[in-house]
Amino acid sequence: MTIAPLTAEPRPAVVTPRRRYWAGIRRVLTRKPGRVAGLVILVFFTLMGTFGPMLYSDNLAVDPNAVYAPPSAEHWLGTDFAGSDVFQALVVGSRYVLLTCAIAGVFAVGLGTAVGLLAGFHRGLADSLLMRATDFVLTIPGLPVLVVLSTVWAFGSPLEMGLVLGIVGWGGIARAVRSQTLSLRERGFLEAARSLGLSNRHILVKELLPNLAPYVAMNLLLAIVSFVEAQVGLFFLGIVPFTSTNWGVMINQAVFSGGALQSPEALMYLLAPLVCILLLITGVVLFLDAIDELFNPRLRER
Amino acid sequence: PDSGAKNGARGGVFTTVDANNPITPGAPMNPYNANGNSFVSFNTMRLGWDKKNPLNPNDNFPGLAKSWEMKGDSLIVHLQDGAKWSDGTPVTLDDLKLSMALGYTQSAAAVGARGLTEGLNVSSVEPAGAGAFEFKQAPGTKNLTFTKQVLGQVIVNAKVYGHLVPADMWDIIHASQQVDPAKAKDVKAAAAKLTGVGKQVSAFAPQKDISAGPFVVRKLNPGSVILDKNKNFYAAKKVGPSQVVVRHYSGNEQIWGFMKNGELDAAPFTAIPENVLKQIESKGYQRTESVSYVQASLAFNQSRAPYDKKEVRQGLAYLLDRAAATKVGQPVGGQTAAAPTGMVGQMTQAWLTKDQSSALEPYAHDTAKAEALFKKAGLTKKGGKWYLANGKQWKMTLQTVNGFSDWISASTVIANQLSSAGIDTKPQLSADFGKYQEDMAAEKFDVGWWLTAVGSTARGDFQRLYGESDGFTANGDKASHTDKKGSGNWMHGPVNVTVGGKRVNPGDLTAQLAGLDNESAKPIINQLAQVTAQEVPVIPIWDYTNVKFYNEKNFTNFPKNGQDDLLGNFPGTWMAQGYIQPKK
Amino acid sequence: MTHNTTTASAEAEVRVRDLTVHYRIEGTEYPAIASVTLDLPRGRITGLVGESGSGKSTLALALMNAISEPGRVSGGTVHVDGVGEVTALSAKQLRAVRGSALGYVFQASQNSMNPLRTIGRQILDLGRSHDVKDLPGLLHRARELAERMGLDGKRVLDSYQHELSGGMRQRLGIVFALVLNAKVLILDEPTTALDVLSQAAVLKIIREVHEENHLSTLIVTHDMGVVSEIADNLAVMYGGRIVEHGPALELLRAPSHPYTKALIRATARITGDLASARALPGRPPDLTTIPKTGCVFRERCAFATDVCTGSEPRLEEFRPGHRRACHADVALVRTSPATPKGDVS
Amino acid sequence: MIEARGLTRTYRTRGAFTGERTVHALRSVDFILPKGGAVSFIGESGCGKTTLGKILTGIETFDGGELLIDGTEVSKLPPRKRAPYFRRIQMIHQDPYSALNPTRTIDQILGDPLRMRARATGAGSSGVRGRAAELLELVGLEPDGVLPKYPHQLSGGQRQRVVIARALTVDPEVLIADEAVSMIDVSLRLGILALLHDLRTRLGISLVFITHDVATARYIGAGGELHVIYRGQVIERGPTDDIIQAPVHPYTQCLLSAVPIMRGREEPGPDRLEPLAPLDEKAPADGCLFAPRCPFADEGCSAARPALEQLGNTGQHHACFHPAPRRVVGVEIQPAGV
Amino acid sequence: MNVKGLVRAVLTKLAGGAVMVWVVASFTFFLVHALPGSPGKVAYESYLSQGLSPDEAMAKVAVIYGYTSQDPLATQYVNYVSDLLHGNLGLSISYSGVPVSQVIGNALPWTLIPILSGLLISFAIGTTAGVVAAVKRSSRWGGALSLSASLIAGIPSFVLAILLTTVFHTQLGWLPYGETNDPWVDSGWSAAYIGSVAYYAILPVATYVLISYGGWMLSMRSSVASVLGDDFILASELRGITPGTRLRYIGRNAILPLFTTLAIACGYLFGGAILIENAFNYPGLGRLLLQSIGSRDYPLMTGAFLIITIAVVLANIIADLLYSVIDPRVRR
Ligand SMILES: Nc1ncnc2c1ncn2[C@@H]1O[C@H](COP(=O)(O)OP(=O)(O)OP(=O)(O)O)[C@@H](O)[C@H]1O
Ligand SMILES: Nc1ncnc2c1ncn2[C@@H]1O[C@H](COP(=O)(O)OP(=O)(O)OP(=O)(O)O)[C@@H](O)[C@H]1O
Ligand SMILES: [Mg+2]
Ligand SMILES: [Mg+2]
Repeated sequence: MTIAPLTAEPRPAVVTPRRRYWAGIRRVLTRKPGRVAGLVILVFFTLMGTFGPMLYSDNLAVDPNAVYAPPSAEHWLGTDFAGSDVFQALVVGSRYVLLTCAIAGVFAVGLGTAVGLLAGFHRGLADSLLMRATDFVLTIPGLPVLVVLSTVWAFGSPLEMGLVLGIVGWGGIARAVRSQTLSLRERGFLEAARSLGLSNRHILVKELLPNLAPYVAMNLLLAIVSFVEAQVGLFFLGIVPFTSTNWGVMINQAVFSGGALQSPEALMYLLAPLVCILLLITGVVLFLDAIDELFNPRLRER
Repeated sequence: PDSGAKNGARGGVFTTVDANNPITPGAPMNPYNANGNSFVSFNTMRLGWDKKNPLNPNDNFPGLAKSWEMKGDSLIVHLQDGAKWSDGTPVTLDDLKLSMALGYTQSAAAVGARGLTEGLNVSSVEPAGAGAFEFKQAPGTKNLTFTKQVLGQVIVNAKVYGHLVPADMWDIIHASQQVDPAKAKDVKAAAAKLTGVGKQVSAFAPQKDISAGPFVVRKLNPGSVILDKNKNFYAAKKVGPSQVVVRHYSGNEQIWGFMKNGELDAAPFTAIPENVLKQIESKGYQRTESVSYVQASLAFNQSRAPYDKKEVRQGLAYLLDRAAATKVGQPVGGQTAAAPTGMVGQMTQAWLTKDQSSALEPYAHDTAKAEALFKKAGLTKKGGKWYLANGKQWKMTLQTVNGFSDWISASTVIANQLSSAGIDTKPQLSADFGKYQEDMAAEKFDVGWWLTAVGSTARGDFQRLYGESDGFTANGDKASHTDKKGSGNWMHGPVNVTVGGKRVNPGDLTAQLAGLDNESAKPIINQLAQVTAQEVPVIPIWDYTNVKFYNEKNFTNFPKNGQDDLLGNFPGTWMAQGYIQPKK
Repeated sequence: MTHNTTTASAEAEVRVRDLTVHYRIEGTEYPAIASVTLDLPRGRITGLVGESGSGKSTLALALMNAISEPGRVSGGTVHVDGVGEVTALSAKQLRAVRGSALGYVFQASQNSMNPLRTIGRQILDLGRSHDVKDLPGLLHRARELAERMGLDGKRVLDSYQHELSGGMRQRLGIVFALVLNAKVLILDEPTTALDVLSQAAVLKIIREVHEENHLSTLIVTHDMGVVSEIADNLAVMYGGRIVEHGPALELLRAPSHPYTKALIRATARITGDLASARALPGRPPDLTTIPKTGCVFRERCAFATDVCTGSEPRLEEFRPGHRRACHADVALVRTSPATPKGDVS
Repeated sequence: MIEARGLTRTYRTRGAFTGERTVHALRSVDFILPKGGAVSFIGESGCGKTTLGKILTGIETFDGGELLIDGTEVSKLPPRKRAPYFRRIQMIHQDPYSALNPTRTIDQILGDPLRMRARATGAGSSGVRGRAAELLELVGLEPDGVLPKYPHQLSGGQRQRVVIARALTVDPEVLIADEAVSMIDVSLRLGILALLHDLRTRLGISLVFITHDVATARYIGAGGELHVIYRGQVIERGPTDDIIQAPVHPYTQCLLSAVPIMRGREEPGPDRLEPLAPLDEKAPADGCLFAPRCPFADEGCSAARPALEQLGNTGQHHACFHPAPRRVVGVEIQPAGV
Repeated sequence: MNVKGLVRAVLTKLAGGAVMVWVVASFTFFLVHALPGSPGKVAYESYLSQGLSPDEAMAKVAVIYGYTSQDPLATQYVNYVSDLLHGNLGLSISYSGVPVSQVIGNALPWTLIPILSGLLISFAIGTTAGVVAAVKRSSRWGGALSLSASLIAGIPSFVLAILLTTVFHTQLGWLPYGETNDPWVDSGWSAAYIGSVAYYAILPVATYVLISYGGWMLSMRSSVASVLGDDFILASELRGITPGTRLRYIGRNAILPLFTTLAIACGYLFGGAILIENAFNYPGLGRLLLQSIGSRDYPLMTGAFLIITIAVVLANIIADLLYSVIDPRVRR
């Protein structure tokens, strides 16, 4: 018996993979108007957080004679308790919130993914130890501990705040990644990779990680929503010492010293950061819709 | 269905919030509990009510005591005719004795050993004729405020609290009152025993309220307490409202909300922004103002450059526009502070003569003077920025505390003023007061906010400046001084200062105030004010004002501006004197 | 019960006429089955074979009028005796017909029972859904049926799905389909996930209950061996068309369509010359790649000519009871040893 | 060369809230796989076939017996030393859908092990792409079309070919095919079977073929040995064709009887048996494992467990007290009327 | 189900849980004691800022000092652990000597009432909406439902609390705020009292429900979507099972995985919803904890943390158990 070349495949037009990859991503992002909107919002805030604060000095101009002024051509969103421009405060304050979320997100995802991957992949003792650590992180009550931590350790900079949020917030991701890893582990391609003798690093990074990416990304975005809530919440509660203007501080000031709930004058001051938070989260949620397709080549192509 | 709406229906329900005793859900109904649900002047009664008269600490409104007088070392107190408990039984010697004893287990135990110059120093209570009782001072006592101490004690019912104290209670008290240094050990042991009793007392939760005050607790909710008028109160006829509702609050903004809805008949001061004030006033609330013996200041760590130079501190005092800061920080409850004297404005006026006070530098806002002083201190100005003598740029971090929203707001303005004058300033916040104090004691800050001029006594005021935080510890009328790190001295002011050509030690001067009558105290107070104005250990930004709101929708006849002694007291005290009558 | 399987003129219980089903993919509709005409005679087992994606399941579902989004029946009719036009029934009537007159059996490994309810309760649910008054009687009948299939009736009715093996589940699937006295039984790949032993047992049972209940049975599979063992008639599907349809024995012995012939040759057998087996060239078309004009099989066909590109062959009877859709000569196809296109060995 | 001596694997499972359960997945399995040879294992579902395959590729461990690869007992080696042995044994997975990483292109899927191999052998990685193309051609795929694609863009048959090509990247000496064609469309199966057979003859790669489908085993195992497993135990073994034509163990006979007859082309064998009752979970403690289902069992069968014995001086071995050759498979008939 | 195996499994899990509780409790103990500042000093300054004279403030603070342990931290830890083993949570500092267990017990109902009922309501609403969204997912309406749920779920809880309060209390005056019940109604198991508690709980419960139902809905939606793809659903359709019964099939199968989440959520509930309780001035555990942190009430803090920890650990165990009870595939 001889081998018959069984196929006469039609030759497809050769397109470079890279071009196709980006075209696929573009297609995914533009498939629904919501995603475009989400992306635009996120890009807008990123730009605002990156370049906005460069436009204004840290100490915004104050004007004791124009406290809680209504919106005007000069002050687009009115002024705050010290007569500073609310719009400027909003721009200056965006950096802290965004940077914190970014740092916390990177940290939580990094740690959570690493722990979940290693635990799921190695099983045995390493798994037990890592999962106990994860259980520990999941068991400690997050917000209360944050409150305590913020008192022990002043989170002056977004870096510190982000790190702490990340430290408290990686457990969920680790658990999700682990259970996903466990199920992927039984898949043929992983068994194949192992019996081919590919290194563990290769397996973890090249084989597992891309398959986990949608889960990680999904969890990351969910985590970001909770980070926004936690951090702005801490400022709102007035627990975290704030060094500079940020949205949480603005809400806190508006409610607790501006009387925004009682008086319409300070309402702008309250609403401006609230709307920004809502907008940011809307952007995240709308963008979330595209994540699955972004990471899955099969969905990406359709 | 808010309780305000019930006012009309039930007639005479007086609704308020109690700033000193916010309701603490779950805490016992016990005046000795630090968070207890007991309401001073309503169901928590005293013999008298301190008028906070700076010139006479013993000046009181009558409470359960109709009148009193010092006879030698003893205070003779005449109880009100018909001083009764809400269960109808009269207030007896037992009640008074027990209340004094309980007082010891609380505050006196902690301060009793301080040479008997302060605190409660009663060594016995005895009957002195019909309705009169004699409160004897402990031997060797030099307490000028004995009357105030006795009258200020909470009077509780012996039937309710009696079982908490041991039979030999007074022996223990006497043991704790010995001044002989050889007996220090016994004193300590006795104090410990008293503390032990105190623990039980403070944790004790009476099931039912028995009050000698105008009201008695009917019902305690997590969100409010309802007090019924005490029919057996000695002045029940004068008391207008038939019920009092004290509402719980946990933040100022809540009180604003209550008032905005017209739910309160009277409310104490809270930091209020002007826009909210407008809203509240449009609801018919009126405002009374009286003196409040607290001041918000910026304090310096005088061991740190450039604040180690008094010229720099003086210069800053000139540079700061305190009025602008007040306008943003405390527009309603504050008054721009005058010169730094260590006391609030009214106290300064009371204790210093016109000449004396006008001789003090008022530090009116004056940039030119400030720059001159800075230059004199060796600072230089280049390109609009100030540089220190060592060539580094002058950057200031202004430390503030979370939750003190007025300080935070004012800091923004101050930072702005200083920055535009060439001193780069950034406000920075501590997480809470605990953290702030600890960091302050650990000398982590150069400049920070500090409450000064606390209380109506000059000694209390100056102790804030020349006491523990400046390294001074009073022993009798002398003070020892330490500069050690970690000793609590974070101000590091000079030990000896030359004022008016005289070298004085402000710590010693402050300690001396303890045992002096008004006339002998005045020159010392003047000296201390001079020291303060010259050295500027703190820059006062504003004097707090004691603001109260009232609404005449349901009741009339509230105390008015000018009645500072009344306004500084509690609504129950007013009612016992016939204020607050239902609207006809 | 005796049934003469050789009756030539068995009446058709189910008559499918010009049935067409379209699926919408990315906004475009593609025919998954096109103009299918097929009779399921009473008392006969009709086998439906074809490669993956040829439209077998779609046809089976269409018989129940159960094509769901994004698909739809876009033309033709299905007539079932005693029920009427299935394609014209209202949703309510349709529900009443399904499970009672028309029984449907799923592939074994896929789980066709609610994992949270015991089998017995699900039988009761079925009874209630079809307004059966005598529920205990229904249970009794289910138990009997199960026992007929070699199961422990009582135990099985008290079990959850996960407590049963694939073969047992498959038999229970048949119980579900028959317990309400269905006359038409449709089995979609009933043995695909089973091993040989279970497969043989299930096939035997199907044959038995089919005969006992005098059913019209359609059995869908992609396995020539399975269908040859059990079917009386055979329909071969390719690209959504029935390309050959006739008596099983004749069709297997002498296939008249190039596709049927190639399919039989491509089946791994336990007997015969190893070397004579040949895989089909190319790959089965999927919906979007089915040629729009001409013969759907022509690209893989050894007999293709220019005619095949231009016009689509119609399914025509070339012999009583045997139909095919091919332009090539019957005799040529049957006798030619020609290898399929692309097979150069 | 692989030699297994008494391979045994027992699973003990304990659910979170359930009692312990012991499963004998493999009971003392012996076999020898010579270079370029082929061994097939057949048996019904759950008999331990996959477990054996996994043990042979080093993914699963065994708890009894010995596994010798080129004469070396691998289980005694430390993990690092073990790897090179197992690298020479590669697995072809049953399910070509899950056997390929959906997020990677075929280029990457083949490139990674090739690069690793190139590094190991000291060759540069410049030849990787060429080698990948070569391998794809070897398995009958057109490299330029396939390399840039993702797995989902390929058909089942194409995927299985890629899986085989991937196994070949590390120059294996043995391929384990666990139900390697059962998920592939009928019309394409034969192509894969032919490919595997060809690899064996052309490249001298040994094959272990694991299936429940005797017909496919016949295509690959031609010239090799066929082992019939029942509940973890090999109950019959011998040259593939001999066993198919004349099985002696009743279980083998049942299994072969169950293969459907292609009517019109075959007729049932004369001794064909009826389908078996479903597998009963409870195994007899020490009798013949098959006794409860065996149509020929007597009391003796449930008293002792038969061991594997040679049948006369043929190559066939069986574990049965009542061996009797029966012809059960279909018999081909010549197409008559055409 | 194997009873002996079950008992052993439960005991093993409880033992593991106890270890976890110990680890977390020790962690929080040391964390809490690392807080700067002392209860007395904090209280003193806060009394001063309230306008009390130094004497009065000192008198009040003296009581608090009496409850502040001066022992070294290690000794305090040993005492704490041994007290715990005796079921004693210690005495609160800021409540000057009231047992911590009593303080927590007082606050507990005010967490459980709004949050537990909020949790259950949001679970009910969320899962129902999830079914609708999944069944109608291809329609515009289903998509809008999902999107709105994710958006609302993304709003920080306190933000929503502020908005609701502003609208329904401040502006419209329809709903009460800041109290737990009508002070004039006597507490007890009377209809009036319960009604009043319910009425006053509307805003906090509504806030909780709004922010959390979206999460349930989204999980339920994806769960239903995967169940809808299960063959038994198609099978039941082809068997002519009534739509009602089929919906029940779908619902039951889809809700299974959510039950464990619900059980665990019940555990976290003991932490109170700090932000919501605070925004509504509701005297539950969350606010208690916050207060105790502010006043450096170490025993109260560790006690509150301990309760949360125990609840979460227990909830996890119960979730495990529950799953094996309600899912026949897990129980054997
Ligand atoms: N829901 C659907 N949406 C889009 N296309 C579908 C859908 N269901 C089936 N198809 C397509 O319709 C065609 C016929 O499918 P069908 O399931 O009937 O094939 P089959 O012959 O049963 O195949 P198999 O042997 O794989 O089960 C296939 O090309 C398939 O991709
Ligand atoms: N990891 C494991 N833990 C516990 N039991 C297992 C495990 N793997 C396999 N088994 C059990 O071992 C026995 C043999 O399993 P194996 O997968 O080898 O069977 P198989 O012959 O490949 O079956 P199939 O034909 O269904 O694939 C089965 O009863 C199975 O339940
Ligand atoms: Mg199908
Ligand atoms: Mg297997």
